[in-house]
Amino acid sequence: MIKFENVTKAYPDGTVAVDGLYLEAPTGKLTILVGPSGCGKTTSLRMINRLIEPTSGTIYLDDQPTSGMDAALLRRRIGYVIQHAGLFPHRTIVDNVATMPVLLGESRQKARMTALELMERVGLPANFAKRYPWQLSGGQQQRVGVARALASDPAFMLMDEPFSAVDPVVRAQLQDEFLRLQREIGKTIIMVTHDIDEALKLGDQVAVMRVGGKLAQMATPSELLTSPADAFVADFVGRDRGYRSLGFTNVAGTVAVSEEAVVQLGASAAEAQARASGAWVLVVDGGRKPLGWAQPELIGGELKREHLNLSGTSATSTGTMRQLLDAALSSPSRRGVVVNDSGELIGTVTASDIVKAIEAEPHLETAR
Amino acid sequence: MIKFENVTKAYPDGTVAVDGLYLEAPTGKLTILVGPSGCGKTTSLRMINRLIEPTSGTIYLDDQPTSGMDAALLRRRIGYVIQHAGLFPHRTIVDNVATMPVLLGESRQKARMTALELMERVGLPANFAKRYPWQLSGGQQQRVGVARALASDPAFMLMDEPFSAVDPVVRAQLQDEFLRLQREIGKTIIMVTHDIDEALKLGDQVAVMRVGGKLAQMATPSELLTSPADAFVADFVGRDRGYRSLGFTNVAGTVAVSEEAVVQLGASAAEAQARASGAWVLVVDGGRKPLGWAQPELIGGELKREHLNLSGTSATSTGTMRQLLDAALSSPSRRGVVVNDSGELIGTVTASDIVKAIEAEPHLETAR
Amino acid sequence: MNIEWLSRQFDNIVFLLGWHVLLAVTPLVLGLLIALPLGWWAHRSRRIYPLLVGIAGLLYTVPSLALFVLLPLVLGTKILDPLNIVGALTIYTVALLVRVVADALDSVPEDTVQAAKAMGYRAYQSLLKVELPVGVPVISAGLRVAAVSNVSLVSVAALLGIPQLGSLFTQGFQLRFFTPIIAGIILCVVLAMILDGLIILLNRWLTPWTPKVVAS
Amino acid sequence: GGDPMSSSNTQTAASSDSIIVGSADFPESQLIAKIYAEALKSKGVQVTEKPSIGSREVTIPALKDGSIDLMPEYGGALLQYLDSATKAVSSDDVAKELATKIPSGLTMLTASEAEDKDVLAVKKETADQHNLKSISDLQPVAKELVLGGPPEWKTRLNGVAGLKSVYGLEFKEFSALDAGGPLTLNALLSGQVQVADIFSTDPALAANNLVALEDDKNLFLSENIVPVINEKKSTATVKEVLNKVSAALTTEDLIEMNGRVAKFEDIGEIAKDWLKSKNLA
Amino acid sequence: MNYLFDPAHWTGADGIPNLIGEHLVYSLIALAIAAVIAVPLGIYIGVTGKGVFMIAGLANALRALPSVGLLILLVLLISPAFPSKMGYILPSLIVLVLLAVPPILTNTYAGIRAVDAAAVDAAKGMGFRTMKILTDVQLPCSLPLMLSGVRSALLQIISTATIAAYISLGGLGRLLIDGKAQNDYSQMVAGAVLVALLALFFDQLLAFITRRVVSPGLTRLTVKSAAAADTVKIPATV
Ligand SMILES: Nc1ncnc2c1ncn2[C@@H]1O[C@H](COP(=O)(O)OP(=O)(O)OP(=O)(O)O)[C@@H](O)[C@H]1O
Ligand SMILES: Nc1ncnc2c1ncn2[C@@H]1O[C@H](COP(=O)(O)OP(=O)(O)OP(=O)(O)O)[C@@H](O)[C@H]1O
Ligand SMILES: [Mg+2]
Ligand SMILES: [Mg+2]
Repeated sequence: MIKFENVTKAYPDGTVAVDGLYLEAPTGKLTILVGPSGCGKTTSLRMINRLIEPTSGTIYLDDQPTSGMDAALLRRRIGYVIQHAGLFPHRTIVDNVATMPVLLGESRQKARMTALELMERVGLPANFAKRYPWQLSGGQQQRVGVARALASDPAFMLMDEPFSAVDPVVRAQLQDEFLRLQREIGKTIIMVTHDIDEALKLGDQVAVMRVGGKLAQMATPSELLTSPADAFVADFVGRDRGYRSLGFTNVAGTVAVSEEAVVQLGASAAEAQARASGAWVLVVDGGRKPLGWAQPELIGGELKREHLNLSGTSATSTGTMRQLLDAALSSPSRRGVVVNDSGELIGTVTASDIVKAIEAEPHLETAR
Repeated sequence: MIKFENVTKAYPDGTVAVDGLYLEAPTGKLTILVGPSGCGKTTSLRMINRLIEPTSGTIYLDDQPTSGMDAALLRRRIGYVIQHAGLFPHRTIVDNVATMPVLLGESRQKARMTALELMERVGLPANFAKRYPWQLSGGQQQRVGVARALASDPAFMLMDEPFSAVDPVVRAQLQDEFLRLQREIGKTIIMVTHDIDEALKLGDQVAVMRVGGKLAQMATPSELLTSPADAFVADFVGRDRGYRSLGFTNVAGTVAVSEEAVVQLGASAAEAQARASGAWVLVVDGGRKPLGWAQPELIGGELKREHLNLSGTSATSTGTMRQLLDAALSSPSRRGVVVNDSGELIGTVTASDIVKAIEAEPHLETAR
Repeated sequence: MNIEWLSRQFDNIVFLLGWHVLLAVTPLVLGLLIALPLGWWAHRSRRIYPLLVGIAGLLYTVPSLALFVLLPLVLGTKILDPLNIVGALTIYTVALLVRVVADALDSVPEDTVQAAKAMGYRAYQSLLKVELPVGVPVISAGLRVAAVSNVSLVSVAALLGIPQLGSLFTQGFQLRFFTPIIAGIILCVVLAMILDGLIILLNRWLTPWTPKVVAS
Repeated sequence: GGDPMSSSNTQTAASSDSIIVGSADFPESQLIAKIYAEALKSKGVQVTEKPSIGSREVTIPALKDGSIDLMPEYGGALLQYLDSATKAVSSDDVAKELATKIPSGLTMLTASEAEDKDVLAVKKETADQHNLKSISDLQPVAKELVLGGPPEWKTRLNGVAGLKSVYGLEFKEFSALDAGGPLTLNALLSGQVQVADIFSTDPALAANNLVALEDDKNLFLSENIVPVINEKKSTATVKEVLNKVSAALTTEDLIEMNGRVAKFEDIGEIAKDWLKSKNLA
Repeated sequence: MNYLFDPAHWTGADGIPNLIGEHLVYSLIALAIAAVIAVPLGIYIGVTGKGVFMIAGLANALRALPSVGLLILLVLLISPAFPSKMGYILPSLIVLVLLAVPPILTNTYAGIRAVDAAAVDAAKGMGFRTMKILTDVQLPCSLPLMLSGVRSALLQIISTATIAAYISLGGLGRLLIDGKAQNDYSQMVAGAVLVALLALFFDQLLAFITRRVVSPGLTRLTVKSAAAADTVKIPATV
């Protein structure tokens, strides 16, 4: 557990970066600090491992005040990942990852073994081991940064915008991998970002800070969406919060899935017409995996790939309401495709049914 | 109009960056080139003003092949905005903006006057005029870049990831300003981005390119969402395409708005209870602007600010289905707040009603 | 060129070359050793930096001959002592490298330094294991300049009668004889290029991690 | 502190079984030093050579601090170095005065008759044109002529000052060149200066058809060649060898040997040849 | 130091003002020649990227040339052909020019290279022609580095111009050479101090000029890039 108790940081030039912060990051959970640029996120994070010393107040690590500890020893207990990875340019990837174990006195050889395992864990091929940082893309460097912070198996991790240096696609990928990893390792993590999407996606709990270094709200992602503390938080969380909050509701049998008649590619127009309900028929492959929707009346001869409309997304029966609703809204037939975890068709649902299920569920109001 | 006719670019090292591209950017419209990194967007753009010469094929500017033109003169007809603004570090902001008019022979003084106007237009305060580029933030520099490209009032504009250097918040702001501006000035613009959100938000039409320099699809944003040409485009457009495509459907009277009883702050619990429909009552201010929802049963004494739930977004009656649905989904009462353009309450709608309206509308299928 | 004279003087030239190498390389090594802590100091303190760099700049403008003559006063050495040359060139080398070392340490990306600190490196560990190794390319670039100019400067000591390749210049001058002068110049340049090359190799060996780019 | 060029750094004596022979940074000094060295070697004395160590500002402190033990010197020049106000001119006066002025710890052996002194030289054409034979003859034309000499002449009695006070000569200009070296010769030959300080043993005098003007009022000191040695190294053998060399050496020998040096012959060979011819080795 | 305070030393052909004057004439002429050679060459290499390898090698080789040796060689080669002081002035100038070319050349080249590629691209995109890009963008932007090259070149020239005295020319080197010949130590110190002061003065002067002519938009960049570029000075060679 990491705890801030009335922590304030005023820089020598008078800027108050953090102002009377109380915050608790529970053990084994991922706590996210989010807020507009300059609100004191980085400052807060760096006070934990004492790269910055607080002006007043106390920070506790597992109930021990950090102020009395030897700074270097304290830091060795805490993994730290920074924005641009901050790799050592003069060391190979494997040696970068092995840094902490070696510093802690492990033999170089053993440390390298650990490092190689960790590299695999964060999705870096083993043949990267002997490369140098400049030979890696931004996203790959980020992974090395994460692996390096994990190498000493620290109980705590601090991450400062760890995925910001990469483009949106790679970023989403890194986030997914990281979530999977955290599920395995369950560290006590504080992560900084200024991207609310990232915060909502990753955080067990999210602390929203406002400029001036004050905490605006501390809540779980879904609480943040359904009960923003004030207009600043509501605004910061964004316009789509209704839709987004659906991302925290599981489908789990709340919506009845109807059977859907299907055809396969190569079917005749007549066959398709016969199976169609309304203007559209669902096309699946041999393994009952949905391929797309087709309009039988437009098929001349047999059903081919070019007849498919691909706009529909699909939802899994174990997924979220958000996916389900999108499947329905995006489907040209207005019937959303539901598949099981292996991607095989279960059936379809309509947006109306989904909305009914949503409306039936009480709004989650948190006591404040 | 800018037209690509079978344009191919192979770099000396053999990389084919653009492959047989046909593309037409209509006069007065904003055409967006989007695609994964390395798909040849920048190359295509730079072939238009001949910073790169095509290997084969012809590019037309208002039906005249560019190949026969004097390159420098051609470029002076086309505004060009590049990723990191590319400002002249040794010139003040106003002189940066005045560059083109001066180059075209205008007097320095007159050019500066124009420049000052343009700065205002892109939202730069006049006291920035005498500053140098390094004294501006990334987002401000971007604006200067846009102003500079506009200064000679060119009929054509090329923009290469003009908003990529700034954080998401400022970026959204720049995009909004830019949209407003383009509505005023109606230039023929080709803009490059690799952000599909930006493309969908800004483009009159969007050209999706795939790696290898081929055009995957050219369509309006809503077509792209509802009829992606193939799995690559569907994937690139993203998971939320059902919900997003609602952003292109106007509310415009399709959904019936019900009256909603309201209370004001300071009302008694009893009064609130009386007006409430279900567990929630809508609270407005003196000008009938919605403030939030409250649960009368939780009010002890009179209705105060702290009783408000702020999670609900609001939609305008002239807005999009996306806003409307989100208003309903995010509302704790499950009734979405609809306001007029001045923010005054019109009434509420339920998600069910909205979905019914959506389902009633035929899916937009484009002929291919 | 009088080849016959050259072959006759071969032993002598080798002897002079040996001294030249010694007089040029010793100050280089000493200078580097002294400049490292000074440069680190300048890097650490923004107040010291202009002071040290300013003093260094001033030292350059003192003509080397004057410095050669001045040094016995300070060092208490004999006037013919090669130590004077070593001392003077060490001063020049230090003056040149203080700034280079400071700039080299400055050139280490802030992220890297912060990462080291955050991982629990103590200040000296960070300096020795991270900052200095990463600063090697900049230091070696400065070292190259120092090496090359030292070779050229040593020859000035000929005017003081300290044997090295510069002796060939005075000798040739007295006799109006081109062979020793040209031989001396060529040997100086070749020696400088060899030292330069050695530093490049050393740099490569120490920095296998840098992208291979055109050196300039 | 103080002035390192007049420093009297006390110096631990070098090992007494070996003698370090130094020389100034011009060929003649190196040649004579070589002769000393070869002669000593042939008598079994251990010799280390440190040739070409520079001008007197360096060599005298070097002698004093023990960096070197033995140097060929020129009587007049050395005396002037030690006492810039000296009035001595003749060989005897110079020798006598030197003996009293020589720094403690150093001693002079017998001076040779061979001499290499400053002469004012002019080109043959100049001499013919103005009918010049002696320095006094310069009197009527000095104002049109440029004098070239070593930088120290600017202030020295036996330079510009003496030429004025003794001969009443005021030249158009004085150009600071080098001590009878290539600069001076070049300047004289190319016409930058018309009168120049050249050394009497310089073969260039003859080779370039220069006229050495007679020092009719004895301005320039006699410059007999004399070994200067560290007292501690001045053993009987050493003294005997060097005195024999000094006795055998003549001005003509010097001119002839300098001629060979100018043809880039090896100084060692020249020295050995001379010693052989005088039966000294 | 006494030497400096003797009024006798401040007048006449050998007076200190005269010596300073001569010193400056040699220095400035050499600098001008070096600039005329190095600036266009540096621009050419910087703009075209041609001969980058050559420049690195050449600059280093020039640095390695021992100026004393070179001066002697050139005097012996050149002076017989000139019946005047030219025979000495020319070799001195050549040596000084060779000394000054590398810093100006490498800095000009590096300055041009360091110009923000995006700015050049933008200029091209706006329809600037090649010459206009050079004069309006590349040159002004590379000015700080170029001037810092000129600055270190001038420093080197000033302190090395003392060697002209070795071959009988004037300048402050006379005090060093004459002081040595006349066994006058205070004269040598005076020479050394004057040379240092002169260099210091010009260093400040050029710093001042730099501040005046370089756009304030670039000055913030200068601090770092000037340090990063190869502007290291080389001590004088006499
Ligand atoms: N060393 C410093 N001296 C003075 N003020 C500082 C210093 N470092 C940061 N600040 C100021 O403190 C405030 C908080 O900075 P901090 O870096 O913690 O913000 P942040 O939330 O991490 O912002 P960002 O999202 O831009 O990274 C800012 O106003 C910043 O300008
Ligand atoms: N000068 C060049 N020489 C060789 N190949 C090049 C050159 N410039 C670009 N390329 C290659 O051409 C392809 C297209 O490059 P381009 O810059 O047009 O991509 P892009 O779509 O703009 O990518 P990004 O989104 O990363 O900016 C890439 O594979 C790139 O590596
Ligand atoms: Mg931060
Ligand atoms: Mg691009």
